[in-house]
Amino acid sequence: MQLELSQTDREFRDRMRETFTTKVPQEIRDTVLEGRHLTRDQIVESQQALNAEGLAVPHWPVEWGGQDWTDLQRHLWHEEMQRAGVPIPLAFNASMIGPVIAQFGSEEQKERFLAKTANLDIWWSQGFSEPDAGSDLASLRTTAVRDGDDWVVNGQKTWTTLGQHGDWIFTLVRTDTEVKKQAGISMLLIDMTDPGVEVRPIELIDGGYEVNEVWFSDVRVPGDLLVGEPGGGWTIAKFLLGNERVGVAPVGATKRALATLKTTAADQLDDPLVRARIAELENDLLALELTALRVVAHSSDGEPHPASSVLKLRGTVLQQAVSELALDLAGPASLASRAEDDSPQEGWARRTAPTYLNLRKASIYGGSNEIQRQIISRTILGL
Amino acid sequence: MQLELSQTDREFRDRMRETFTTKVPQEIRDTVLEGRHLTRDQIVESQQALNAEGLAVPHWPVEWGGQDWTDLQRHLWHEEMQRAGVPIPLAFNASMIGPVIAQFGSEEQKERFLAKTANLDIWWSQGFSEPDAGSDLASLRTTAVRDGDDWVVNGQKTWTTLGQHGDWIFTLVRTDTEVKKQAGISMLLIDMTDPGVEVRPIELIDGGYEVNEVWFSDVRVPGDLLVGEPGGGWTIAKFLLGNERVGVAPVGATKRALATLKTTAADQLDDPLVRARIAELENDLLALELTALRVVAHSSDGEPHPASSVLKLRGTVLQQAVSELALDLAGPASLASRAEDDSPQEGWARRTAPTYLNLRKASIYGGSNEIQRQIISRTILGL
Amino acid sequence: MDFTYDDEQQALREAVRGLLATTYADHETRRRTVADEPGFDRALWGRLAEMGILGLPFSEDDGGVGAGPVEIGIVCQELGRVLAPEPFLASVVHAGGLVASLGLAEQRADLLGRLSAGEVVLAAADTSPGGRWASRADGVRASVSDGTWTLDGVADPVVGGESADVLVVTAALPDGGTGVFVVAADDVSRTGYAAADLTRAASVTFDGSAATPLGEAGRDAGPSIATISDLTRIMGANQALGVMQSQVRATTDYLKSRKQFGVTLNAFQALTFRAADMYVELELAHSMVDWATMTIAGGDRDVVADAADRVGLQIARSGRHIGQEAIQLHGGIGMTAEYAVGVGTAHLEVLDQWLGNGPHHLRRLAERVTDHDLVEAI
Amino acid sequence: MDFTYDDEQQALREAVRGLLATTYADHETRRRTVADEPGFDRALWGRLAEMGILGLPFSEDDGGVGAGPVEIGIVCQELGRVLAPEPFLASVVHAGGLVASLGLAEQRADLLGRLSAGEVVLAAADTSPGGRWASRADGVRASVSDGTWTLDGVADPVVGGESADVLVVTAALPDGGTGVFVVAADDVSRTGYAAADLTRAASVTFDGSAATPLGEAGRDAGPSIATISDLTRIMGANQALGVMQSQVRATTDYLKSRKQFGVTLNAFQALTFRAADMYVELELAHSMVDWATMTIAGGDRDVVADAADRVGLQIARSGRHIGQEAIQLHGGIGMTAEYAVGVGTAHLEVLDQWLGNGPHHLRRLAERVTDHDLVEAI
Repeated sequence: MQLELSQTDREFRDRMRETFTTKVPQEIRDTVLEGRHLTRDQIVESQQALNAEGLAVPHWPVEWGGQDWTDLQRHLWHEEMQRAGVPIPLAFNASMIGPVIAQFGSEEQKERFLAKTANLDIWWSQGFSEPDAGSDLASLRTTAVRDGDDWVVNGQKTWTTLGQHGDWIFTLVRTDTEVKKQAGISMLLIDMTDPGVEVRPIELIDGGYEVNEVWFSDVRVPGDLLVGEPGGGWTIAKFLLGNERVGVAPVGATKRALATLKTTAADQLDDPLVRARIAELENDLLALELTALRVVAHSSDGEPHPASSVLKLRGTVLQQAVSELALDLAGPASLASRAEDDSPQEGWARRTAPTYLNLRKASIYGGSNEIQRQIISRTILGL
Repeated sequence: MQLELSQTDREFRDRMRETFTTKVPQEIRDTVLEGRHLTRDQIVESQQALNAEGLAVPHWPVEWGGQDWTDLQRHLWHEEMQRAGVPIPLAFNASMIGPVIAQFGSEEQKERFLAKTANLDIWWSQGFSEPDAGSDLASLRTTAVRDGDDWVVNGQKTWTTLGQHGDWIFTLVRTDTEVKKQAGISMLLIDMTDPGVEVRPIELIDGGYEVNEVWFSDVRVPGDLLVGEPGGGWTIAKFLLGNERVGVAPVGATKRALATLKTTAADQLDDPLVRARIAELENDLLALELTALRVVAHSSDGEPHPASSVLKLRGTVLQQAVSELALDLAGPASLASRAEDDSPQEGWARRTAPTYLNLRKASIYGGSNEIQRQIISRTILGL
Repeated sequence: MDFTYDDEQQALREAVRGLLATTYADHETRRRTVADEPGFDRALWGRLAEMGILGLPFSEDDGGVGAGPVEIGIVCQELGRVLAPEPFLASVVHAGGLVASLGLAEQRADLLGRLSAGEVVLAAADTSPGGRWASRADGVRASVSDGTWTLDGVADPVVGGESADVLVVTAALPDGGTGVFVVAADDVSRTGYAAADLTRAASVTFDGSAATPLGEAGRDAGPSIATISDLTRIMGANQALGVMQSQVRATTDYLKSRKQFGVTLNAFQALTFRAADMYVELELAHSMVDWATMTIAGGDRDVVADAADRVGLQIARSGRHIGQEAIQLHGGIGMTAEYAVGVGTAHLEVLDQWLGNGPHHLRRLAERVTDHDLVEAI
Repeated sequence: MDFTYDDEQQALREAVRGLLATTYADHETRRRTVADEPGFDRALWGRLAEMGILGLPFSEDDGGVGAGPVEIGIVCQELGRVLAPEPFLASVVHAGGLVASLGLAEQRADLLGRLSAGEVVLAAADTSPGGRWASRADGVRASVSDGTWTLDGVADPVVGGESADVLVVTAALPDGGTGVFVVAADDVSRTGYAAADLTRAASVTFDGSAATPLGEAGRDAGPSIATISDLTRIMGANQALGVMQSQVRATTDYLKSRKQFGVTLNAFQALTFRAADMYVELELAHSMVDWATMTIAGGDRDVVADAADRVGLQIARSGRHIGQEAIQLHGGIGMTAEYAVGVGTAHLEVLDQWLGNGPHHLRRLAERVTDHDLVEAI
């Protein structure tokens, strides 16, 4: 056991820190650090800047742009991005469909999609959730029926994050209704400009439009856009959902948000109760970060560590707790949520209520905290 | 809606306050207020003093020593006892077997037992729980087999509170193994001096002996000591467990304990974090007390109000939280738990760790907090 | 001691509930209403005036109905249940309360009469940008010249201020202390905005704005301002209680009807137990709200101030618990603006941050913890 | 950066675990051991000495083994797992740590040599009745006359003090500051007692007791005392981690085996989710304990002091959560002295109240909250 980073890792971290703060535009990073919304263009610009440095998709196979890093290095890369306010490369591209195509895709699919996916030339959306399925993904109803070489897709997806920006969508569809429900699912790649694809943004309680409903009406998809084998979609979905080990919990960003609060709400730090609340959160975040490091240090070869669920569960709770503290520190100024920038209320204070509301999603999306508890009690504790 | 007590109720409360502080010996009340252990004799002396004033079993039928009070008056009686440090009349007598005999017993049983039960001339124990039953009371295994006019009892009970003091024990026994498990249960009254009854005290983690195992080996019980009908035991048990509405949560005692801490640990009240913790608990206790009053005010004619579960659930949580605060205020002095009275550490501080540990039982005994949540979600919310 | 409504109070509740149901039975109507100017339903406001609701707290001499705090609390609870955006709390309870407490007879008759009749909407401007629940004004200064008063400075947030006709403004007096002034909305510049729950507020700038002292000119009104804030806090807690009741009901209904993995969600014990915990918080909050509301009738300022802190802390705790769990147990649908539950969570936060949040009330209670032995409920 | 044990550390853990299992595999043995004098197993203590465990922290020159903090932490974790009452923490880590830090070479060689060999048991007397984790002594005063030192006053609780042969005592120096003295147990009067977890402590009265200054006479040892307390806090956290690991395992096993209503308890989702939350707390505590232990090697006093507060707060929170839930999920059996789980809960509290409880560490961290921007883990 030893606390210090090796010389190599220290240099690695310094290089990350340097690159992130010099290659990604300050304005984009300020937007992230201040908790404002990024435009599509900013997200693309940032990812392309990273990709130019080889830092957009380091966990991909080397031949498709990946770096042969250790898990610790990936962790440092991820943490340093958050510290510097660099937008994390679009998860749908970098963490989801990219690795899936690299693992399950045909050579043709790899050639066609991977480079553009890394560079965010294609913006991918995720078409998994459905209105009546919720956490029960396997009960999905969107169908793809074989017609010649093509598949004809009908159905509805929902909670498609940033789907309004999407060029392509990777979907789970039911290609066989005769077999056990998991076995009848396949993954299709669908061009969102195809006739019959319709996207409707859903307004969330913070006033933002982050998720969408996506309808498919007789959408005709060429057969070569099915990933892997027909009926292999469930395996891919499990691969994809289990693929997270590094960066499960947004520790760096939450630490940064808490530290920033100490500056923005400095006038309230005379209050011992405020100080105690911050101290408690700092400690909880430290414990979480150290746990992330332990997971990284223990992980072996691509197998997801079950403690990932611990990171997700506690990480979202702390992210939410910091947003509650921010709201309480803002007080009445937080009412000016939707005031324009000429408001006499400070920007950080105005953003606290929408941020608080928005982050309620953190414990719901991507495997709710109930699902995480289920995983811990079953997989780890054997209950 | 109106906050003030009526003139009648105010006078009632004053009378209670006066009686409790003049008729029950100061030494007994100090023992309670300081959280020390009462002897059997003290408990008997106190209850007999109350009974002499007609205040031991006010909720019984008037002909057996009860008072025709409103629920509010019973609430005030109960709260004032706790404030004054008067031991609550022994629950097994006053709240359990007394009302059961009055409701289900034969005239002969009433004549034989009720007056002595009210006056604690007979100390009753409760024989319900069994080692393998836990919260699943209906699966009890102690059997009573008919032999002539008698019942012959074999089996084991556990968690029999203060059973080491008991003269008689009211037990649930299986008198019929052929029927549905609830339907085969009867209630028997058993003289604990009968041959074949054996009591073994169980040491708890605070070092005290509050609960016991009780064995029955071929104990011969006369047939006239069965309460109600054979097979009627489950109905009686439900009556008994649902009989609580007033005094479910020990609000008064917890309030008293918290207020006392402000004096005993006065030197730590400069700390804003300590003050905040006390303020939070005081508020929670106020909300609980007001809820108890609402339950009292709404209750109609003997029907248990489902919100009793709210009182039990939150009442135990707060009781435990106050004990945690006390322990934290005691600090290193709390290590002297089992030191003698000549210890240089203050008595209140020495008692904090045993009290903390002992009160863990509050959320387990008498319907665990999990059972209370079950009752709320099913009975009140219909889930 | 009695925690039940009498027949008249029951009837009032049914009447208000019925009226609000005609407009807000469906959350979509609320959504459309807040999206348009003025952010509430003027027709409904008029019907509330006709029913006497807008004059409920004011004496008959002042053009009101002279009802008690319990009745006002009932109205607030019903407004909360449907997340009604009508500015009853801001206009009638808060601004109207200041007028009733401080105004001269003719001021009361004029302003409260017209307010009760639904002819004017008032708003209280008592918070400076960055300010935190102070009864001492520091964002707006009053000046007097030849007996004419003018105001300068900024108040923000002014809840309901975007569409108010008349502002009731707290301002620092030239010789110290805080005065309260009546200012016509035409004499200020204001920028309206929506809060997170889509109710409206405004930033109001006074630039030599003509002002009429409420009551005796130049006299410090600090204590009265504080008491009206406390009353508003308690009524805001009533409104929050209504929100929480709806959230618990909606969550319970959802658990009974929503299917996952082939069964309804109430088959999952972990979820039903959490619903039970929500119910516990709701009942505790309910008790505290009823109690705080009843303390008002006693007329003791200190008692009411204490009750406001206590109910404020309780509502902050229960509101966060219920508001967060309501969304969590609903899952994704709870996050959407189309669904009332998540908007209710926003409304709970807006009420707290406007009227006094948990840490604020806790701090005040902590300061007083050695002033008493036991906290006496009755 | 590495959170794993090397082979030697693994071997140490297995060896200690194996040895302890011979004595405390069954809780009943622990129960009998603490009921008798001296409250621990002298034979086991001797075997620990033979294995070199009692000399683990001390340099070879001082008769020890010269192992690092990770090794000491491993021993503490294993002791915690079986609730071993042997005074390793009090005698070796705390009292021995003071001697190692402050003693002259001959004092170290003598006391630590005999301690390592299992020939003497030490105890640190550093707390006055009612005192709270202060590195400045106020209960015992040192006087010097003709170069001879004597002590007067009371120390309580002195953990392990009932059966110690030699006391290491902090005392107020005549000219200010705090000195540390070695006192033979024969020269004091003491009253032993059991703490809530049935480990032993004592109240010790000094009445002109002959005392030998540890290290240079009359010099203020405050900073060293504080650092040794911090080290002991961190090792106490290791011991608590061992307790928590056992509690989580026992609870999980119980849920799998105990039947109620015809099924094993793990059929109840509300219970399994609570077990999951216990596991989360355990993992977080584990991370913090490993980290705090590793900070010691750096040798920076301030870093170690910070780590002690951080791990102290974490252990206080996780320990209460796990200790309380372990009893609750066991039900009645968890309340009994016959069963290890409830006794573990007592042990967790004794460790915290002895070495620094949650509010204490939180207060210290809160004071420092503006001294840094981010908390850096590495």
